[in-house]
Amino acid sequence: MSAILEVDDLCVTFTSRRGDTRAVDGLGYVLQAGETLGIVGESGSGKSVAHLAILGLLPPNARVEARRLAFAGRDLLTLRDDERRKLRGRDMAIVFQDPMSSLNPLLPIGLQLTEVLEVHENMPRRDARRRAATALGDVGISDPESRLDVFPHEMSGGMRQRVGIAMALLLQPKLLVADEPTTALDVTIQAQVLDLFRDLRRRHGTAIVFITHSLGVVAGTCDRVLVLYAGRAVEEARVDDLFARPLHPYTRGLLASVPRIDGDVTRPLAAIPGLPAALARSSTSCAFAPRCTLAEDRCRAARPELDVHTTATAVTRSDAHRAACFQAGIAPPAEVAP
Amino acid sequence: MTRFLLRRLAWAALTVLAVASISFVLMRNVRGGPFDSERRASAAVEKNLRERYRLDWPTWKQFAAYVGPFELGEHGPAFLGGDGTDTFGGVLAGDFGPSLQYRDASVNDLLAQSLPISAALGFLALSWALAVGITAGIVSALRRGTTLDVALRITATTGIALPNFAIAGVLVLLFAFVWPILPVAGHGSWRHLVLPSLALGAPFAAYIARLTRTGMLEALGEDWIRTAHAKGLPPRLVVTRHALRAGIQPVISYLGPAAAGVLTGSLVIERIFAIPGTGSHFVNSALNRDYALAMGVTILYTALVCVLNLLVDVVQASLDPRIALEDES
Amino acid sequence: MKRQRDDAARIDAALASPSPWRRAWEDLRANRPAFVALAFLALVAIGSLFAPLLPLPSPIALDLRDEPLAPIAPWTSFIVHGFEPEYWNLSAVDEALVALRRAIFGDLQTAAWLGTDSKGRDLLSRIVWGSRTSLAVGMLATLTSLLVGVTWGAVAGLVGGRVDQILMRIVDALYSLPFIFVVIFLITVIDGWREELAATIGLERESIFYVTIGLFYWLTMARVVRGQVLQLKNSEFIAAARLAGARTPWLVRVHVLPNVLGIVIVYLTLSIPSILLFESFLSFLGLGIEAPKVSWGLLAVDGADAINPLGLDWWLVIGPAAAMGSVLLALNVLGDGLRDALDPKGGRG
Amino acid sequence: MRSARLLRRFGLVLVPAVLIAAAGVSLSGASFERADAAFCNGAEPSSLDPQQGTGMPETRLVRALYEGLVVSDPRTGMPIPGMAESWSTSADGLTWTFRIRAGSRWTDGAEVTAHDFAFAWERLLDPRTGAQYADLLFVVRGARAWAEDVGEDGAPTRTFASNVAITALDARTFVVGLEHPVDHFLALAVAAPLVPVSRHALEAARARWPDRWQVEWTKPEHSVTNGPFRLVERRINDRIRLAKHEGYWDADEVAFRTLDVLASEHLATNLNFYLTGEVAYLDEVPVSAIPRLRGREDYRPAPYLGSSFFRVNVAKPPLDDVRVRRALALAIDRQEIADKITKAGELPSFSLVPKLFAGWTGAELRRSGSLADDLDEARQLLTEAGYGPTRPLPPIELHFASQATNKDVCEVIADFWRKELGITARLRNQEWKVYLDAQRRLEYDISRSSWIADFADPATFLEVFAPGADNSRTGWSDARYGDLLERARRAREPERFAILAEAEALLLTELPILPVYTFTVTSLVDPRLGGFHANPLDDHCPKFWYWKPDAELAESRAGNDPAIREVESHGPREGLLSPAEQRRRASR
Repeated sequence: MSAILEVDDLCVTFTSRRGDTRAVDGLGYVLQAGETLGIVGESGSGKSVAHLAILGLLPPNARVEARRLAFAGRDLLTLRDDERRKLRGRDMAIVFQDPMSSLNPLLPIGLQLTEVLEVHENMPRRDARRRAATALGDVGISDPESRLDVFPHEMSGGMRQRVGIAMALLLQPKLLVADEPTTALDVTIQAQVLDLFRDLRRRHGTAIVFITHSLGVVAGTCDRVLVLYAGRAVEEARVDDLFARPLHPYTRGLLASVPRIDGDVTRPLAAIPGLPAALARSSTSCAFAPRCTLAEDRCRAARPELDVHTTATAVTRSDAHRAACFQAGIAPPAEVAP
Repeated sequence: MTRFLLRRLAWAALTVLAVASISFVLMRNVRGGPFDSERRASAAVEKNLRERYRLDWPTWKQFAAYVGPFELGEHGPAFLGGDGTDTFGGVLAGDFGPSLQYRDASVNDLLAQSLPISAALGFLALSWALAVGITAGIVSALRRGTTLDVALRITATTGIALPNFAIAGVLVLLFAFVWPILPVAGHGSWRHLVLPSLALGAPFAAYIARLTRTGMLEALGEDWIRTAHAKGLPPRLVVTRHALRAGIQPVISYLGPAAAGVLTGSLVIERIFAIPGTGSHFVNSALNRDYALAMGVTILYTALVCVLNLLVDVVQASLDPRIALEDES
Repeated sequence: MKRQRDDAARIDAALASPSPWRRAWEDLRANRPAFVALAFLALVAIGSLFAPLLPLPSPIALDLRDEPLAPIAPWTSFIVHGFEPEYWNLSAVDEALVALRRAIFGDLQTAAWLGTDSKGRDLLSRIVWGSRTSLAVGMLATLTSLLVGVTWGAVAGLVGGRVDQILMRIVDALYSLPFIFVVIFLITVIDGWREELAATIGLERESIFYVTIGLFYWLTMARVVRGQVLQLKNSEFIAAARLAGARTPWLVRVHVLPNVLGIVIVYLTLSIPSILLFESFLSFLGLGIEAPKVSWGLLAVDGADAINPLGLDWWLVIGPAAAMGSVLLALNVLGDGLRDALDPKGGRG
Repeated sequence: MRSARLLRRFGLVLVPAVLIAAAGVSLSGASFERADAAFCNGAEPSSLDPQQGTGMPETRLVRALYEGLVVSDPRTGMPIPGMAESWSTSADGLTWTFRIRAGSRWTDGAEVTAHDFAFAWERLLDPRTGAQYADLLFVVRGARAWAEDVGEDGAPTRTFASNVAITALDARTFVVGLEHPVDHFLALAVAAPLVPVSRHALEAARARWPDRWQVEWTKPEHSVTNGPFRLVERRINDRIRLAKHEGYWDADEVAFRTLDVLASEHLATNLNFYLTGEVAYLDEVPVSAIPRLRGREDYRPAPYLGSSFFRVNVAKPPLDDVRVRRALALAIDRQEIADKITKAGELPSFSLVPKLFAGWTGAELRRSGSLADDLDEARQLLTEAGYGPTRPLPPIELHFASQATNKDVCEVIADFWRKELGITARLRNQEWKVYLDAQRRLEYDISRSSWIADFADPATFLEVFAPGADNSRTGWSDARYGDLLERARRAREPERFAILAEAEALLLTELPILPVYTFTVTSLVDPRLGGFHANPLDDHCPKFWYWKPDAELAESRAGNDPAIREVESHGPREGLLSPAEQRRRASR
């Protein structure tokens, strides 16, 4: 299958009066068509910024560099702005986290949907409204025709998120980035929205990048997972491998802090000591070292690379189980077919 | 909606009545009278003049007669059933009475002749100020921090800093003497309104540019602008349809006071360009203690301010659905 | 272990976020143009306050001439003799400053760098002394429009309903009061008890004049703030705060005001010029400050008369306009700097 | 909610639509084709009713629209026949009989008769008209008593005809009886308020609009006038368009077919109007422009029957001491003010009455020669009055209305007194009406004032300070002065001038006023405008105006002093003459 998205050594640096901050520090992964990749990490780990960079939605004071950034084979870095703009909304789409502020409060929902169709397909107004109505129907909104003239503040959070999703899927994009789509929703709505994503993958084979800080969500929806810490990938693996045998101490800490339904309610929840690494990165030592229980001198002396620690059965590059930690405790990295 | 309009018009009427009554009493307690002049007339003449304009009546009675022809009897104009011996039918009958300064003109004539001219001048000044101001505001918001932004801001500041009579002087010098393409002053065709509306509009253009710039910066910072970009909309559409609609809000709420300001601003401009607008009546009626004309202008001005503010609220609501016109609370 | 302490210290430093005001101050200092503007304004304020100390000719000393004297290049004649301490009745402090100035400079004074008006009065000196009146007027009116205007608008916008209606209709009413009558009325009332007022509470005509201007200048601010608050009113954080039991005064002070600050600052820097011009308009009508005192507005009025096709005494216009213009430009730049510095979203890119 | 959404959509459209409509309305029908000539008339006239006029703007319009018994000759200023083709006075000088010209018509075609004059003069005297200049006719026998004997309703109690010696014997004979002989009665008769009004037109207007006739009868469509021009259109604060009145007896001598009278008070704007050829004549230029206008052929400053002085509140110490008043009167550098402040070459004046009347010498403030000597005498007087370094003179307040030149003059004088006499003089400006009210209530120390002549005779100035006169406002009431004026009223020339001079001498020793200078009119007149001559009353009837053709312009320029700078004229090169003048020049 062709790779939808190839990201290699992506770095994003914000320049401001108070000095430069590197939000994303060498992120790399490959996403196949129809595959759902989970991106997990605490807030401030750069998971959203990275994907805003991929879509080209960062403010002017952001500097984006990468060895390779390609979408369906086309190199995004050298693409002209208007060419890249045509991709957005048609082939690449994004659903934002906060439904309250991601819809224009001054315009009715219908217009915010039909304008995508008019811009990309210059579809006449009446057909666009019908397509928008069906899209709303697809995301489970009842009586969609009458919703078109409604304003965002007249809808609930859940409804608005559904509109956001419908808006992203209007033109069946090849890639959908979902930036914590369920965080702002309560659990029941969350489940319905996750069903939408699963149904979406089944019907249209859309490649989805699912950004979240909830491991529970990842378990239910993603094929593979990438764990981010302080702007870098620290572990990448298939969902089952990650939950079965977490290699990186940070991942283990994350998994341990998830309360289990059958867990012992008397014991306090395990939490990772210290605070999440602020934007001030260091390129000479493992960023997790200050909080890592296994940290040794070599962790502070050099920065571990994302090496493969896979068992013999691993076949393709995307199935490999990688971790960026000297203490991963698995045999030295084996050669892997591309 | 109509309930909202009715309520607002009721409030407007109340405001006009309040302002009218305060002004009515205020004027009569200001030192100096309408018939004071360097060369005083005889006592008998002065007595007659005061009676002609009912200044000898007690103030409350004057106000009652001013507002409406209540005792129709022997007073009140013919068309309202009076025997016509009374020169004036009261504001409710649409008659603002005779002017005290211009003895052979009624306030209705004075206002009828002057208002459309001031309105035209004000409209031209405001419309070019809006057009230039909004575009400059958007450009300097989008090109924030570039030399263009700084240049626009500096010109905007000079537009504010220079008094409009200084701007008028310079404009006259340039376009009536150095390149004599426009008349120096006076009133006749649209060409007579070009320079005055430029001079009158300059400070407002600068204001609007500054307010638009700030409004746009705030709007462009919103999350839903990022959504608009994420949808692949062309930048121009993102700015006009999405950002501008929110960014224009401070300008809209400024429009009400701006329109009222244009009227007062025109006092100076109408004097410099010899334009027969309401501005000169505003000042001269006060200086001449022409109570009738001053009341006429004040009531007109109050009504105008109320209507303009109503329009602004309506426009603001039509731009931002979240602002409910019917105040439920 | 030392390395670990350094790392921890570095991260702690990054984490310890300074209070918003201190961060704003640092931001402002980092923003060079805004800081230059602030410095310039401080300089003008000091110059205006210590005007009697500066070796300037008296602003009202007459040297009757047929035509105004054109500006002289400073390097041709820098300092000349012939200073006569001619002023209107100054306050005790100013008298002391004048005495100090004579001790330091004797009868030296600056030459007519900016030229003179048709009555031979030095333009530079009149601009500096004029700044006292104009800045005082600007300050008072700004203060009034800040205190009264912002709160009035915020409360009206927030509470809405009947209160909003009443407050806004009062604003409409005040807007349309014939301000000329009110000003004449106030001035004549004060003139009536001129001696007693000056003697008892030292409230002479000039301060009433400032109050009158202040009376008119918070109205537009109230309307603009109300417009903004209406927008904010439906946002979630206000609803949340209200839910948490916050009463209106608290809402206004903590939630609404910081959010409205951007527009308020911009609007303030815009309204100061029109206040100065309103003052000149009143002086033009003879209702303003008393002769022979001077203000920028008055200088602008005299200057405007100087533009006539026969001959251009350009400095009479450029002088006051440049003075007013530079102060207003500084205010605008500072206003923008403040707006960005205080903007919680960290000043967009 | 449906209508709310509709309104929301139209809200944006509503605002511009309303404003565009307003703009359209105002500009419709606003344009005019250019008049043959135009002139700036200053403020908008307060009334076109000749009897209610007060200031110069009204007078200039009355000169164009109406014509009285006599008019002043444009060149000499002496009274020449107007509606009255001839007149005679009785031996005792008490009765004047005027012969009204036949064939001169109102603009509605009716003949002008003596009855119109009687009607107009009665109207002037009748307090119900509200005429400010009613006192012009108080020289007529019985007029004052009739006008002041007023009932409860403000109307005169007695009938006019039987009490006032103003009668129209028949359509062409108009007889006026006087209280006492008045040699300058003709100078009085020239005054604008004494022009006739059409009795039949005004009475018809009163019948047609019982309550609105005041406003209707002077409107262009109803206006009935008898002067060289008639009213075509009036736009308040803009312009009044006049056209030649063909029914006027001397229409043949009138050159301009159309004439515009512009209403604009801003001097700089008026100057711009003139410099771009919009107007042919301007009666006042901004003081700041004077230095650059000097020496131009069209800049013609001329002395004017107006006197500028300070009123002194004689009731308020220290000004109640005549020595203090005299000291202040002496300590004024009048030449400096004329040269450097008013700049129009005003004549420094040491008397109240300008020295512009034929045969009038009048009196002067007693002075000892140069300004320095006067200052010494002033200081000496102050010490005599008991003031000096030990007991300084209390601060004096210079009170003035806020016109620019007033402020400058007061600043200069205050500065001069501070330097020369060590007096602290404070300045207090007040808005015009408040200033007048303060003067009337004597709430001032020294107040900047002026007086313009109502008619060409010294009495108009001196009567102002008669004991009990409304306009005195100085608190000075001197019986001797009153007797002198009474005797002068009865006297005939030449004793009358002598008595008036004696009165002025008394005034200038008691000094309720501090004379400063005589007014100068700073007019700008297009070099091609013919028939325009300077005169002390600045009284110019547009009847005599015409455009000089090139030949005549060159000829009149030849006579100029070579130093005079020629300027571009905006008048038509071929000139515009009255039909009669064209015939005369053709025959020559």
